[in-house]
Amino acid sequence: EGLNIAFISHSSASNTFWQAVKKGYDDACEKVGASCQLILTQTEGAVEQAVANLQAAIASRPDAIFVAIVDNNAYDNLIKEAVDSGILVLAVNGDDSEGAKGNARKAFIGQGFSAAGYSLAKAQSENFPKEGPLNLVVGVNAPGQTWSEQRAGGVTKFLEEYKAEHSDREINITRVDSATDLALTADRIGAYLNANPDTTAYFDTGYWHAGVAKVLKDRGIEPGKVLLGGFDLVPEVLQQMQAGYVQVQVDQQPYMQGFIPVMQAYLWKTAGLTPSDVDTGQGIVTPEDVPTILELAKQGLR
Amino acid sequence: MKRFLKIYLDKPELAGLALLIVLVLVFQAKSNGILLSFENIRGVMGLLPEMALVAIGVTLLMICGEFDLSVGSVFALMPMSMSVILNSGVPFTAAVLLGLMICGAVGFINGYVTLQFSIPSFITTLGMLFIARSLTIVISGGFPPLLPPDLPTWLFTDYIGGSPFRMSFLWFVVIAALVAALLSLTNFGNWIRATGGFNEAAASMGIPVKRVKIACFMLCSVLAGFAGLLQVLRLGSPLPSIGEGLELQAVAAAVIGGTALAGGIGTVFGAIVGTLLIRTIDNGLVLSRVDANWFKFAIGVLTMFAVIANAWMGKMSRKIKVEAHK
Amino acid sequence: MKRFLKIYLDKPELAGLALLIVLVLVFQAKSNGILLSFENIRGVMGLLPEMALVAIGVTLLMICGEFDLSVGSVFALMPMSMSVILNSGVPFTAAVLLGLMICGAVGFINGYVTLQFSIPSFITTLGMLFIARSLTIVISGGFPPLLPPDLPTWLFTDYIGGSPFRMSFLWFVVIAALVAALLSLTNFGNWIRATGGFNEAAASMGIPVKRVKIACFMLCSVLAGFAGLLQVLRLGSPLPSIGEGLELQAVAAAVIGGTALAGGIGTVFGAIVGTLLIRTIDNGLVLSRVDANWFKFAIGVLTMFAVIANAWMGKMSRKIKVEAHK
Amino acid sequence: MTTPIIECRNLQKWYSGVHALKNVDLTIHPGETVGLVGDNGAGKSTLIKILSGVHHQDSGEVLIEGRKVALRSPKDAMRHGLETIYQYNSMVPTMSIARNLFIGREPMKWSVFGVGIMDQQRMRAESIKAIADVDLHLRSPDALVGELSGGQRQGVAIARAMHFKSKVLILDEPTNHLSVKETDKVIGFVRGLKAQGLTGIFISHNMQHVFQSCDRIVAMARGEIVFDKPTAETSIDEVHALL
Amino acid sequence: MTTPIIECRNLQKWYSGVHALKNVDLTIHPGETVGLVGDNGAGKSTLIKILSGVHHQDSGEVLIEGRKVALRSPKDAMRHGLETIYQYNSMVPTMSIARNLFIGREPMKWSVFGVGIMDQQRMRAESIKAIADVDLHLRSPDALVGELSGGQRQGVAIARAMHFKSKVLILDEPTNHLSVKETDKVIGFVRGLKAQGLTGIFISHNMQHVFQSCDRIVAMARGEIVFDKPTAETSIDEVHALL
Ligand SMILES: Nc1ncnc2c1ncn2[C@@H]1O[C@H](COP(=O)(O)OP(=O)(O)OP(=O)(O)O)[C@@H](O)[C@H]1O
Ligand SMILES: Nc1ncnc2c1ncn2[C@@H]1O[C@H](COP(=O)(O)OP(=O)(O)OP(=O)(O)O)[C@@H](O)[C@H]1O
Ligand SMILES: [Mg+2]
Ligand SMILES: [Mg+2]
Repeated sequence: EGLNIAFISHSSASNTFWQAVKKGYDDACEKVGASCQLILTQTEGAVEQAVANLQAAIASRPDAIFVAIVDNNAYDNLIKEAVDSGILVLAVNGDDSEGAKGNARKAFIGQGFSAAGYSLAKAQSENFPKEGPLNLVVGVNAPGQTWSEQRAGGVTKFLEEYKAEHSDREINITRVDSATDLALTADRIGAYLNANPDTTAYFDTGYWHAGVAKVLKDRGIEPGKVLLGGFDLVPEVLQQMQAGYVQVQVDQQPYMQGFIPVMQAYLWKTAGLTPSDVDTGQGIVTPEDVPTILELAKQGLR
Repeated sequence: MKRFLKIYLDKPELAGLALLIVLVLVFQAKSNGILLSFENIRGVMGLLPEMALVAIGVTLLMICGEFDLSVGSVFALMPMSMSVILNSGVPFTAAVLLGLMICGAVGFINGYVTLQFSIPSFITTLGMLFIARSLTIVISGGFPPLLPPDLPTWLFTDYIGGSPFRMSFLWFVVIAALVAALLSLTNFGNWIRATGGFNEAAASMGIPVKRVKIACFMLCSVLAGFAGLLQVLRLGSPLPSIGEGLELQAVAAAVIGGTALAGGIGTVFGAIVGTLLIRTIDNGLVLSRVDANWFKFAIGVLTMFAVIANAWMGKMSRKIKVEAHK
Repeated sequence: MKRFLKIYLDKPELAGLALLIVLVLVFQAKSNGILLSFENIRGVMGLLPEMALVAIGVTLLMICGEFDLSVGSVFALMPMSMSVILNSGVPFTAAVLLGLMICGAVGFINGYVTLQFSIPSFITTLGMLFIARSLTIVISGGFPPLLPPDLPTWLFTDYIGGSPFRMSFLWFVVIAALVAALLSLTNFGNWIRATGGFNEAAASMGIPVKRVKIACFMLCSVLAGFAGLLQVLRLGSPLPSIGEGLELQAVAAAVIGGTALAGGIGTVFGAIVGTLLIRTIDNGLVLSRVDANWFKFAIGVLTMFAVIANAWMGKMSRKIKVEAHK
Repeated sequence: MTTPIIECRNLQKWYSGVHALKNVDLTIHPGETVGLVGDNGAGKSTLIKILSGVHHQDSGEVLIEGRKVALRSPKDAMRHGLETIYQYNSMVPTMSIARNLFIGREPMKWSVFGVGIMDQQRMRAESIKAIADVDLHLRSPDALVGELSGGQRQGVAIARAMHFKSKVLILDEPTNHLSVKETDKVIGFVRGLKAQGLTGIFISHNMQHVFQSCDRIVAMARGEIVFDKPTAETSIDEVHALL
Repeated sequence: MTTPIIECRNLQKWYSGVHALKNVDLTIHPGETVGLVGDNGAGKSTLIKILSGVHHQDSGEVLIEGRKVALRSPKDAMRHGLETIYQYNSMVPTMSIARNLFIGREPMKWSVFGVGIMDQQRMRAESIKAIADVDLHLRSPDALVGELSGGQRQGVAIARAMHFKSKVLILDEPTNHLSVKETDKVIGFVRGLKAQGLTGIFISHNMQHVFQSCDRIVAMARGEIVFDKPTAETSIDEVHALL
C-alpha cells in the first residue's frame, strides 16, 4: 500500500523536456514503491486542460498532487480544495509568481520562469563584446503562453537593466515571434540574421535555437559571432554547445524536478516531514560542462 | 419494438447517446467508480458548458455549409478584450456586451469576406485564427490584465445548490435550448438547413443565403466568445493562450454528434452528445491512469471508434425492414 | 493578347504565381533587397521542399475528395522510426524504406477505416494525428535517439554546386514532376479527378473509387514521411515534436494554389505556388522586422489576401469575353 | 394593347468563353402562354435564368409590367411575381417534402421581422393536399426529397409551383421524368393558366405538349430568337423543319 | 429456346423504410429490346440499378447468360457486358467532355498493371466523332461537362454508351432533356440494337417512344411487375389503361 501520486503538467508529451521530468518521476516512484501518474495536456501550454486534469486527479483522491502552476489564479480554488481534503499539493516546475502567498500549495520544486530568463541573459551578457553597439534579439517562441512570455520577460528585464547601466552604448532589443518548431525557428531567425548580420545575440525561450546554430554552421559563420542561448538541455543543444555555437543554456534539471517531489511526498507520508522549497537550479550550463552532461544524458538523467 | 429501435438508431445523435452510456459504464468500472463520483462529475461539468457552446456554434455553421477555425482564438479574444475594457473602468455588463459585440464583428468579417469574395471559409477563418489570437496577445501586452475582484462572477460560476452544476451550466442549457428551437421550430432554422443542404436550390427558392450564412458566422463567434467568458470567469484569469486547438475539437464533437461535414444535417443535441463523448473519453482516460505517452493514442483510437460505432449503428438501422409511414 | 490573359488568369495556380511575384517585389523593397539575396534564398529553399512535398500529398488527396490531418504526425513518425531502426543496426537504405513503409501503412489505415466504415476522413485522420504522434513519442522512449554520424546525408542535404539549392530540392523537383505527370498524363490521374469531382458518377462509370482513394491516402502519407526525413536529416535530430500544426498549413497551401476543398480540382504546381507564397509571407515578415505580437496578425491578413486576390483574378478572367474554342 | 408583363430588350449573356444569348428581344403579354422551344444549348434555360434572377445579363434590360427592373436574386424575381421551375430540380435533398415545399415561404404562427415559429402542422396538411393535386402518390410529407425517385422529385417541384401560383409561371422542361398521368396534369395546368389570368412560359422538347398547351411558339437557336408565331398560325411540322 | 441473357429471380429491395422491389422476376433473351414502363416510383430505376451494380438486392438472384453473378459494383456489371445510362446524369462536372467519355476506359499509349500514360490525342479525336454521331453540336471536346446545357450533358452520356457498345444496353429515361433531333437519333439507335445482336432495356414515360422501338413491354407498379407482353400483342391504350 504505497503512495498514490498524480502530476499535472501544462505541457504535451512531445516536449522532450517533460520526458526527462517523467523519467525522474517514474524512477523515484519505483524506488519508493509509489503508484504514479503523469498527466500531460494535448496542446502545449493548455492551462484549461491542465486545470480539468487537476480536477479529475483530485476526484481520484491521491495522497499527493504535483502541479506545474503556470497561472496565478486558474489553479487556486482547486488547490485549496485538494489541500482541504488532505491531499499534499506541491508546485513543481512552475509556481505562482507570488510564491507561497499565491495559493495553498505546500512547497515549490523548480525554477521560476522569469528568474531563469533573467539569469540566462545575465550569463550571456558576460560574452557581449565590450564595446560597440549591441543588437539583441529575444525570440518569443509562443506569444501569449505563460512559459514563453515569462522567460522572455525575464530576459528582457535583465537586458533593459543592462541597457540602463550602459547608457553610453547603443543597445537595441527586438522581440520576434520565433515559433516552436526547430525548422521554423531556424528559418525565421536565419532570415532575420541575414537581414541583420550585425546581431549580437539571440535568446530563445526554449531549445529551438539549436536550429539557428545549425543554420550558422551551414553558412560557415564561425561560432560566437552571434551569441546563442536558451533553456533546457536537449541533445541538439548539447551538440551545438560542443561545436561552440551555443554559449549558455539554462538547465532546470528536469530529472530532479521529477525526482525530488516524490521523495518529499514519501518523507511527508512516512515520516511526517514537511516538504520544503527546492530550487532546482539557475543551472547555467556552459560548453565546459557538456562532456559530463552527455554522459548523464545517455542514462536519461539530464 | 423493431420500429422503435429503428427510429432510435436512425438518429446519429441518439446512437451517440447509446455509445456514451457504454463508455461511461466501461470507464466507471475501470476507474473504480470515480468517474461518476460527485467530485468528478462536478469537474467534468465545469468544462462541459464551455466546450459544448463552442461545438453548438460550430455545428450551426456547419449545418449551413460553412466552417469556422477561428473559434479557439475568439474564445480567448472575448474575455481578454472584456478584461481590458473592464480595467479601463467600464461596468461589467457593458464590458460583457462590448466583448460579445467584438465577437459578433469578428463573425461578420468572417462571413462577409467569405461570401463577398467567394473564397472558402476554411481560409478566411484560418486567417482569422491567427488575427484574433494576435490581437488577444497585443491587447494583453503579453501579460494578462487581472480581473477586478468585485465582478458578479457568481452569476456564472457558483454551484447551483448542492448540485455538481455551476450557474454556467444553466446558461448553457438555456442557450442550447434556444439554439435548438431556432434550428427546428423557426423558419430561419429551415433556411439554415436548406442553405447547407443545397445552396443553389435554397437561393433559387428565394432564401437570402448570404444573410443566413453571415448570421450563422456571427452566432458561432458570439457563442465561442461567451464560452471563453465562462472559462475565464471560472479560472479567474484571462489567459491569452486559452482555446488553442479548440477548432478541431469542436468540429470533431459536431461530427461525432452526427453533423455532416458537407452541410445540411446536424442537431444541437448531437453537438452536446459529441462534446460529452469527447470529455468523457478524456476524463475517463485520466481516471484510468493511462500512461502519459500513450494518452494521445487512446484518445485517437476512441475518437475513431466513436464515429465508427455511430456509423455502424446507422447502417444497422437502415437494414431493419419496417414499412415506414403507412 | 486578351485571350492569352484570359487563359492565364483562368488557372488559379498561375494567378497565384502573379501574386507571388507581387509579394516578392514588395518584400524585396521592404527588406532592402535582402529577400532575394543569395543567403536568404538559400535559407528559404531549405524548408521549402519539405513543406511543398507535404502540400503536394495533401493536394492529391483533396483532389480525390478526402482530407488528411495526420500529415504533421506522420512527418515526425517516419524519421523517428527510421532513427530507432538505424540505432538497432539496420543499414540506412533499409531503414529509410522501412520508415516509408510504415508511412504507407498509416495511409492505408486512414483510407481503409474511412472507406470501410464510411466515416469522414476528417475524423479518421484526426484520430491518426493523435495516434501517430503518440507512437512517435513512445518509440523514442521520450528521448530522441541521435542519428548515427556516418549517414549518407549528403544525398539529401548538400548544396548543389554553388547554388542556393540543396540536394533535397532535387528530390522535391523530381517527385513533384512525377506526381504532376501521374495526375495529368496517366489514366490513374484521370480516376483521381473523377473520384473527387463526383464520386457516384466515377463509381458508376466503373472506376474502383475505394482503391483510388486508398492509393492517394498512402501516397499522401509517404510524401509527408519523406518530407519529415528531409527535415530531420537537414537539422540533424529527430525531435518528436516536429511537424505540429503542419496539417492546416498544408491545406492552406493547397487551397491558395487553387485546390477545391470539395475535391475534383487542383494541381501539383498550385500546391508548390501555395507553399512558396506561405513561405515568402513568413520570410518577408521576418525580414521586415514585424513585432512578435503582430506577427500572426500579418500572417493571417496576408493569407486571406492571397486567396482573395486569387479569387478576384479568376472572376476578372471570367468577365473577359473571348469566344473560346471556335 | 396592354402593357407587356415581361419585356426583354437586347439581352446578352456570356459564360466566360460562350456567347449564350445574342441580342434577345422578347415581349410577353399578360395571360399569354408561350412555348419556348429550340435545340439543346440554344439558350432557353439561360434566358429564363435571367428572368428568374439566377443569372444576370451582361447587357440589355428586363422590364416587368412596363417598369425596368434589376433582378439580382431569385427573391427579387419572386417579388415581381415570377415563379420558376428549373430544368434541374432545385429541391434540398436533405430536407423533407413538406419543408421543401415551403422553403422561404413558411406559414408562421407568429414572427418578428420575418423570423418566427413555423406552423408545422399546417405545412404538413397543405403539402399533403398540394401533392395530391398533382396526382402524385407519396408515402408521407416527411420523407426526404433525396430518397424520392426522379419523377417523384419533379412532381414535388410542380406541386410547389402550382401551390404558390404567381403572376407568371416559368416551367423549364417540367415534364421530364414525369409519368403519363402527371404529364397530363401538368399540361392541363398550363392550359388552365389563361383562365385564371396568369401568364406562362413553357419550355419543352416535346412539340405535342407545347402545341397542346400554348398560344404562341417562340423558337431559339444559337442564342437568338429565330421564330415567333401564334400557335394557330403554325404547325408542328413547320417548327420541326426550322430546328 | 436460348439461355436468357439476363434473368432476375425473386428480387427484393428495401430502402430503409421503403419496399421498392417485391419479388421481381424478369427474363430477357439475347437480342430483345424491352421497354420498361410504369408510374413514378414504381421501382424501374431501382431494378436497373441492381442490374448495373450500383445497388445490391436484399434477396433474390441475378443470372447473366445462365450463370449466377454477384454484381458488387458497376465495374462488375460492365465486365459482364452491361452498359447503363442512368436517369440522373452521371458525368463528372469538373472534367472535360473528352475525359468524361473515356473515364475508366482510357485509351493508353502504354501501361503496366492497368496504369499508364493516356493517349490524349486519340481521346480528343474519338470523342469528337462520338459526339458527332449523336448529332450533338458542341464547341470543343475540352469544354467542361459542368458548363453544358441539360440536353448537351444527356447527349454526352448517350454518346458514351453508343461508343462503348456492349452486350446489353440499359437506358433509364435517356430522352429526357434531349431535343427532337437527338431523341429521334436515340430511338433509331435502340431500334438498331437488334440488328447488331445486342440486347436493350429502355425505360421511358413516353409510350410512343417505347412502342416505336421495343419488341416487348414490361410494366411495373409499386415494386412489382404487373404486365409483360410483346409489343405486337398490345397497344398504347392497353398500357395506359393499366397504369
Ligand atoms: N455555367 C455555364 N458555363 C459555361 N457555359 C454554359 C453554362 N451554362 C450553359 N452554358 C452554355 O450556354 C449555352 C446555352 O445553354 P442553355 O442551358 O441556356 O441551353 P438550353 O437551351 O436550355 O438547352 P437544353 O435544351 O439542352 O436545356 C450552351 O452552349 C451551354 O453549353
Ligand atoms: N435512396 C433512396 N432512399 C429511400 N427510398 C428510395 C431511394 N431511392 C428510391 N426510393 C424509393 O423507392 C421507390 C422506387 O424508386 P425508383 O427510383 O426505382 O422509381 P422509378 O420507377 O424509377 O420512378 P421514376 O419514373 O419516377 O424515375 C420510390 O418509392 C422511391 O421513393
Ligand atoms: Mg435548358
Ligand atoms: Mg427512375
